[in-house]
Amino acid sequence: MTPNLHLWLIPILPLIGATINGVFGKRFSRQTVTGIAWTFSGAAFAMALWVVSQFSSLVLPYTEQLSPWIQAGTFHAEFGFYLDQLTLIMLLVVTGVGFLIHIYSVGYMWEEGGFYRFFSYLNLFLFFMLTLILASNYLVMFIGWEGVGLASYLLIGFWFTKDSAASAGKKAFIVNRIGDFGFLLALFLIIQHFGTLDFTQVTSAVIPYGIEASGGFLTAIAILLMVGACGKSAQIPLYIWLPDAMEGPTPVSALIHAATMVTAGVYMVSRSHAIFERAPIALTVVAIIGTLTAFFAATIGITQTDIKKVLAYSTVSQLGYMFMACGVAAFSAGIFHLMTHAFFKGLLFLAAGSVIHSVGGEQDMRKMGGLRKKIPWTFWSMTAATFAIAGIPGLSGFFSKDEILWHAYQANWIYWFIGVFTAFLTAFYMFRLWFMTFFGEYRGEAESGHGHGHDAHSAHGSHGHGGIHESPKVMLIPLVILAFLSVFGGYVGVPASLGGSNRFDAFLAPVFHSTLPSASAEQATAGESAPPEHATESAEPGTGHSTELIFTGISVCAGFAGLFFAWLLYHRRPQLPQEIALSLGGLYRGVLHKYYVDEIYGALFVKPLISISRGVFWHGIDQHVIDATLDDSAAGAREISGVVRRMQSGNLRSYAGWIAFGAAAVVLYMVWVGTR
Amino acid sequence: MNSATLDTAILSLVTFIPLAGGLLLLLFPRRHRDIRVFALVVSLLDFIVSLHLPAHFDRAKSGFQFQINCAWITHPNIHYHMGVDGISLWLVVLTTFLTPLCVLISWNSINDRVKEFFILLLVMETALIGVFVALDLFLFYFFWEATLIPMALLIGMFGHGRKVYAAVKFFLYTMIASVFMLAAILWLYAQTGTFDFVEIQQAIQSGHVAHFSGAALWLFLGFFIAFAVKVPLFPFHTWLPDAHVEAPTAGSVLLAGVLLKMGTYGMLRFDLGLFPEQSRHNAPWVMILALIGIIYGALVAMVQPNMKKVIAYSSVSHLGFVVLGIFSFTQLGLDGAMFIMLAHGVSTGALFMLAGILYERRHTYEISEFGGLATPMPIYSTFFLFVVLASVGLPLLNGFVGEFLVLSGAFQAHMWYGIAACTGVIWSACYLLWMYQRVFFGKVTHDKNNTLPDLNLRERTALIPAAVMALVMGVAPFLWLKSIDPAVHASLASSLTSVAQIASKVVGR
Amino acid sequence: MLHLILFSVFGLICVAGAVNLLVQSHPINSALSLVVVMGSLAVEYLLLGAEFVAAVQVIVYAGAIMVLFVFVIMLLNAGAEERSKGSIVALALGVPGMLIAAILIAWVLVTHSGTQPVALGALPGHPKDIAELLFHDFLLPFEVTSILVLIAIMGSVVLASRPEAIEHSKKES
Amino acid sequence: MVPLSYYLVLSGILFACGVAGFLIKRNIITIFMSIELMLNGVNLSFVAFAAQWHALSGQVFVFFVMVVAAAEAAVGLAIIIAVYRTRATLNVDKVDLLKL
Amino acid sequence: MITTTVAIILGAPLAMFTTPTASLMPNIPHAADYIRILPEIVLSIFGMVIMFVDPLMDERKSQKTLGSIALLGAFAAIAATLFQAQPQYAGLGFWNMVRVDHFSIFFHFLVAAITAVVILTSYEYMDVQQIRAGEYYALILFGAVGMGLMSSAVELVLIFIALEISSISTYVLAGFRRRAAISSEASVKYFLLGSFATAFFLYGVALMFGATGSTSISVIAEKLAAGNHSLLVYAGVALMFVGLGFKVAAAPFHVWTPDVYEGAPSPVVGFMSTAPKAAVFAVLLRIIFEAHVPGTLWLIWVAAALSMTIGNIAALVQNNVKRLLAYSSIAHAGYLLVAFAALPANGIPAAMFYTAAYAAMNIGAFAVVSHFANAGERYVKMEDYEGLGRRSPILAATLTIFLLSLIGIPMTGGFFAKFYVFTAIAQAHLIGLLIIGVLNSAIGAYYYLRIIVVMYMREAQEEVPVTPIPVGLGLALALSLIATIYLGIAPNRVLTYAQTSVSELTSSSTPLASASQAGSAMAADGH
Repeated sequence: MTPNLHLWLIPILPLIGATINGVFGKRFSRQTVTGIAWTFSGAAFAMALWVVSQFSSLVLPYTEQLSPWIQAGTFHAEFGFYLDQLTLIMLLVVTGVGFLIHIYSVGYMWEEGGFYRFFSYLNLFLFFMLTLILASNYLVMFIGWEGVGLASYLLIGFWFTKDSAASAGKKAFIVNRIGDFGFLLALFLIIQHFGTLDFTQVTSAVIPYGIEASGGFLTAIAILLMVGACGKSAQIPLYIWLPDAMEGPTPVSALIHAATMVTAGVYMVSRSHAIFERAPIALTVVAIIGTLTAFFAATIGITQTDIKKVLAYSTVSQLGYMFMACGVAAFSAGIFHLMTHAFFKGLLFLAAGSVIHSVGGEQDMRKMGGLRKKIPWTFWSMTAATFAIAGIPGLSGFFSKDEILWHAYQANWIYWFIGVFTAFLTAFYMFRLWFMTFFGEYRGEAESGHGHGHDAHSAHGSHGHGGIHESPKVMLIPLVILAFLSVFGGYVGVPASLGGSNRFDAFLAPVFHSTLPSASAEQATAGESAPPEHATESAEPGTGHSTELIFTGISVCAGFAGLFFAWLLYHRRPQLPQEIALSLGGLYRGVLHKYYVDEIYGALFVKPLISISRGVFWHGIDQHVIDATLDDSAAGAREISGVVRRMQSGNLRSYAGWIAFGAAAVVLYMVWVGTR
Repeated sequence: MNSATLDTAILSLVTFIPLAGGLLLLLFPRRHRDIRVFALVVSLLDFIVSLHLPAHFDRAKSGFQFQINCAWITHPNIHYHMGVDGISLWLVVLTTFLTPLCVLISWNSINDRVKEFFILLLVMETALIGVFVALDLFLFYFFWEATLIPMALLIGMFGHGRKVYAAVKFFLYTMIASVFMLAAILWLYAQTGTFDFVEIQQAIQSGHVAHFSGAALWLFLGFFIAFAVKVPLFPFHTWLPDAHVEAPTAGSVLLAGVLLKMGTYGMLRFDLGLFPEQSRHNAPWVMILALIGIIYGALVAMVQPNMKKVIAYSSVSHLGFVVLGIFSFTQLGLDGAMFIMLAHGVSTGALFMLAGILYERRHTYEISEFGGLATPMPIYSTFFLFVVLASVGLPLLNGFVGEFLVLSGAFQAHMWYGIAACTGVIWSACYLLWMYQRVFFGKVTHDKNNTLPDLNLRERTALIPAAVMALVMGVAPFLWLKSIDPAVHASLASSLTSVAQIASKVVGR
Repeated sequence: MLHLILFSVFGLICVAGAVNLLVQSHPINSALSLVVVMGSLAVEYLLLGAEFVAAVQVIVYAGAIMVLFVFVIMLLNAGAEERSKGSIVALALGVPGMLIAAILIAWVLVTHSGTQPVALGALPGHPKDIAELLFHDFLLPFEVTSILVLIAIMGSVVLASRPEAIEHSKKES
Repeated sequence: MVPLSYYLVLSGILFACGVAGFLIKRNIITIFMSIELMLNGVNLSFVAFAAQWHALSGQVFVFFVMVVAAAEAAVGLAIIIAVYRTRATLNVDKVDLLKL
Repeated sequence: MITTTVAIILGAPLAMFTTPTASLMPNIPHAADYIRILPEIVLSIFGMVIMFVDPLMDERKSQKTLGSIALLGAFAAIAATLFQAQPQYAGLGFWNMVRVDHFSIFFHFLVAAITAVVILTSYEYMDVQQIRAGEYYALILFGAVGMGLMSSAVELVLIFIALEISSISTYVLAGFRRRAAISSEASVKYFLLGSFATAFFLYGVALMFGATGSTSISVIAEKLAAGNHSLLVYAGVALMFVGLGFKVAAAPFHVWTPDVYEGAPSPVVGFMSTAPKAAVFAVLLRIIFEAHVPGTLWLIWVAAALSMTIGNIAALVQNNVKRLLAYSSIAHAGYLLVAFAALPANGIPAAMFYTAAYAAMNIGAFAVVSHFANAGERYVKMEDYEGLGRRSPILAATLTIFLLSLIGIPMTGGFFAKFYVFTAIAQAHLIGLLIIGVLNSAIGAYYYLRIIVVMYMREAQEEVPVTPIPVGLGLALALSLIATIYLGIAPNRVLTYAQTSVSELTSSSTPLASASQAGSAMAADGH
């Protein structure tokens, strides 16, 4: 007998918080606002923990239908919540990291105007994010899906007086909408074929279908879902919004654009793994997109000088890893990386925020340096995170990334190769950041850390107790906790090859156990598509482990290589980068300008669209065709009227003429009728 | 009185209370305050009375309810036949719901010829309700035409800018279109000897109408053109922006909120109800027009320099969704279409109210005149954002449900139409958010805007109901769908059967 | 035979008078030619036997009415009508129309009137018979004509009497 | 024996002449006279038809027509005088203040 | 000669009492016969009373008194009509000259009512325009006599005389503003063209007489029913149609209308655009539906289409309100003729209802115009109406309602009128005419709307004085307003009443049968 979990409370609590803060926050003191925000986000976290505590007595998957939502004809969707291992992990990550970031933000945003607004938005985000992951059907998931988009729109545009921020928010929302377009179409297809959107029902409905080697409606669904995921998780070609999203306050970047929201795509894809497994083509697409994104984002990350931009691109590329994992049907690996990434990338952002905070809003790494001494706590936590993401053995990032690469190799070595190279790049730009920020001499204007980055707002507070200073406790505690997690978080999933038992994988197994009938599983392995993992596990362990170890080694080397080059270029010979840049010339500039993707999009879609709408549709068709026709016909009527009036010449005899003529006509007609 | 008599009388009450109020206003002295208060009271009263309908509406039954059917004119055989089913029920309530808000919103914005204004408003309400409850084709046409004059006068007398042009354009455009419907109605009467919708429907379905097969297409078109102009469907839409831009706020609210729905309601009730076969035959090009409306409207809305025009063109786009849903002939599509009608009524009505509030303060709708308003008027901007999101179609708000249903319906009917229409999701986000950004975000560019007062109590009381309604409709749409669904199902089914019967007759011949 | 001769002689006079009315440019001549027409018509009536009608024709028409005309012409001393821009419509539409209609009707009358030849004085209209009709069957029209005449008198009194001032300008055109 | 149709045709000719006069004459009085001409034509056909049907009523009608003609003459000439007062002309082509 | 002079001298008394002249005659008319022309008698009495009183009073003061007398007369006529309506008086009178039936009652009532309203309208107009009231009112009343007779006469010659009475009175009335050149011009144009058309009508009558040997409609009906379709009949019908078409201003015989309406005094226009038209339409109804004259369908079809189109199109750019209303009246004549193309069962009531509704709204409109036109009819242009909505809200609102009714907006008589007409034509399956009709009604909306727009949506450039609404006009407006609204909300009674006359006109009921015998007797007693 499973206890009633009242899952619905988990999202609702933050919503309540959001509402209270949103409506009355203006009148509250900052303390009260903080209290409310913490209480409700914490309560959600507590609920999550309680759910975990109930885990032993749970029969998963556990669903609860709250109330009906849409009922039309045979179609109906309820407000339903769904809990399984996957959900549980996401739940913990979201509520946990979310709560931490709530704590952190208090410190970070303390001096800001619209304090209450911020926390109301943050709570709102939690509500939607939790709805997303707790949803029991695609439609409720879509609520969260759109909702987090809204939240990020609001938070990115938090400093709405800055046009860049406002535009960034809008851009994020609209790009996401493009993704949602795909998502919706996928939903329509699902409805059309299965008549329902409920996860369990869809899955069970999918079961009978075999693998669509040559594509089919499942493939279509899968690809469309992927389009949605691309939007939300910033994959090629829709990643463009994420870097701009850094306009938002740093905690927001940490929570939404690193730890949680952007991973929704991964979550959604693995949630629909049953469909993807049957659509090899779609899987390939996912894998390719993931790989390419990982690589390109990394390359761009190298050249960025804005600390947050670097992290943003690294996020994109890490997400790329996750999709690579999904693409090779290693969903649990993807989720694993998702989790660890949540830890260390969240930490990176928070730390970066702390740095920015400490230097009074400066974000350009070239104006930093030598902060190691000044802000030790930040430095050490940052270090931990950097090593984690760089895949230095023993830290969380290492395990997850390694597992992904291993699965990637099993699918196709090219994925693996690019993956490893990307790992190298990752390590390189991360250490570059690390070195540029914390080592060498301080390059910012002395003692006055009041730059003009958009976090300048926070500067107003910080120069009260001027100079470069460590951030307050309330900001450091989350750092420490997250540092701990990013160091040790990986040990839940130590792969068998390293003597672990990959408990994480085992834990998720019930979710991701292949839904394919074994026969088609054979085809799957036979086909160039990714094999469902239990097949690979079963492949004779001995050799499997040895080879896996080799590859592990290679990736580790890549990590250290990155460290080395970064040290070489940015610590030992700081002038070298410019020279390289010059020698590379065009290529460098291309990378620096993010391959001009935004410009290309602008030239290809945005500008033409607007000019066509204005020139052709509005002025052209609306005004010069339709309205013109109307007005002309009106004028024509007046013309005719003028002509008809000529009949009234005013001359009596002409009137008589008309009458006589008419009489003649009448007589003629009547006589004709008579003679017939 | 006991509920039975009330049930028969209720529709007449709901319909004519506003008219009675208007006539009483005639006798009022020209003291503005009293007039306003009285108008508010009347409209509220009507709203409360109208709540009787959903309260006592039997959702199990699909037919017409609260019917009243008595001979009005013996020859030609015209009946005073009213009744509502799940389709018209909510449109009536929508009307009565919006009117008090209109009264509130025009409280201060109308200071000249106040009496005339509110009389026209109330008369307007009566006519609108009448359109939705009339089951006698004559009665329907009666109210249909009756809506023209009050609206034209509201625009022409209380509008601004090229108000005369707008009013005359609106009047003639819709008038010319609707005479075709008159011709069709008269033809039907000549053949069947009755104006009663139900009887004519039965006559057509049982094939008792002489020369029907030959004339059906023309009849369909006759009705369709009238409705298409009202909706307005793509090539006929140009009157809408002009009318909206020049109209006073209340006018725009009723125009967008209810008047346009007359067209879609007509399509649903009469085109589908009477000429299912023709409707199905012509569905493809109608849907294409609807598609053009959706995308075209959105794109044009995107580049408008004028708030109200943006909203107006967005209406073109949204109504396109409705038509698409109706002519998808799927349960989902029709449900969705109905739901969009209601949702659009609420959210676009609210949008126009908000625009009007801004106009009261700055006397312009030019977007370029604004910018950074979020700083001086946070509450206002919050409301605005909320409504914008509602009409963008954010889940949990009213816009989403209908859009989703319509799209999936259209998708099932014709996949590519569905896909094309689905892009509308993107466009709506584009133009609305862009407008929102240009108006509210950034720094305050005009000094005038620095001192703009935020919403006062009256304006909030006008806006909150709309906002709440938007939320409730988004969270609990089943409350509406429960009664819409059977009605739509019935109409679909009947149309199917009649198509089948006609087909069988054709085969029989 | 005699009948035919008389008919054609006076008929010709009649038509001649009518045509003369058209061609004469001075109204007085037209008036006189109209008198001629009326006189010869009276003869035609006689030929048909309607002697009472003929008498009244001569007395009332040629006598009273035409005198009135001549009187007015003299009063306004109307001269020969001057050439002035005519009306295209009248000549382009009216006259042809008139001709067509006339020819048609003439054709109808000749071919389809279903009439037979009549003898001289075919239908003698003695005053007594006429009076009986007039004061019995046609009593009401007869009485009503009095009203007609009454308003005629009244109207002419009103219109002919000289008003105080005359506004020549016509506001609006 | 003369065919009645001759009389009828004569009346028709008179009527036509009247119409023609109305169309081509310019002097209002003359135009009025041509109206009288038309009436005369009608009278002739009345009498003729009376002979045709042996119905004296036809002759009675002529009296009525004459009364009407007299009345019209009285009124018409009065009107003409009034016009002459205001316009000082009898040329219809000049009487065209009212137009369009 | 004797008879004529007797008529001229003793005519008036003769008209009212059974005169000695008549009593000498064998079988004198019964009292019932006089009751069958009671309204006419009453009207003429009052007319003559006015004539007697007028000289006795001072020119300046007399107007009100005379007006009241005339008004009294009009109401007395209404009363007489109602008295006449008792069943026992239904039937033929004066040896098949008049026929009292629902049809005639309807039109008598209409004419009398119109007369009353017009008199009310003219009340202060007399002062403003300095018009001699005595003749004016007398002429209106006598004109009403003619119109009444037209609707009850069933004998072409009587119809002709009645027509002449109404026409001549209106000729004179049109020229009543003798100081205005346009007034006399209107008068002369109306007179000459009118007599021209009348001559055509008369010739038509002659031909009908020649074809059937009788001028009694019932007899003609019988002859035609008996299959006598000689070409004479067609020619006669054609010529009669010309005459009547002219009187109702149907294209292409409408040319006179705008000029005359513009020149004539506004109340008179209100009068002559409604009452004589109604009467002539009554005549047309009798001729077309009672006499069953052949071959008129397409004639009317074309005439209706032309009238509607020309009227509406030409009105679009009119800038003179009176002229505009003239064109609109042409268009409305067109709508009315549409009903004549329909089947009798639907067409007759539709036409009757239309005449009533049109009378109500049009006379109301002209009442407003006449008041607003002010001395010398100075303010009749569009721009004079600018801002009327502010300067005189009541006047503007009333005019608006009349205009809406003319457009055909629901809740006004005009809407139902048009609607019935179109229904009738649809039931006759003349879809083409139906389409033309509805399109026209849409186009026509424009120019009425223009007036409304000018009144409410434009501000006045130069202040046009608006004198307060006097009692008479107020009453007139109230009456026509009530009528318009009543016909718009509860048209049923009027319509059902109109329908009762269908059977009378079409079927040969008992009085008709007797009439036919009498008619044949009359035809016989020539020798």
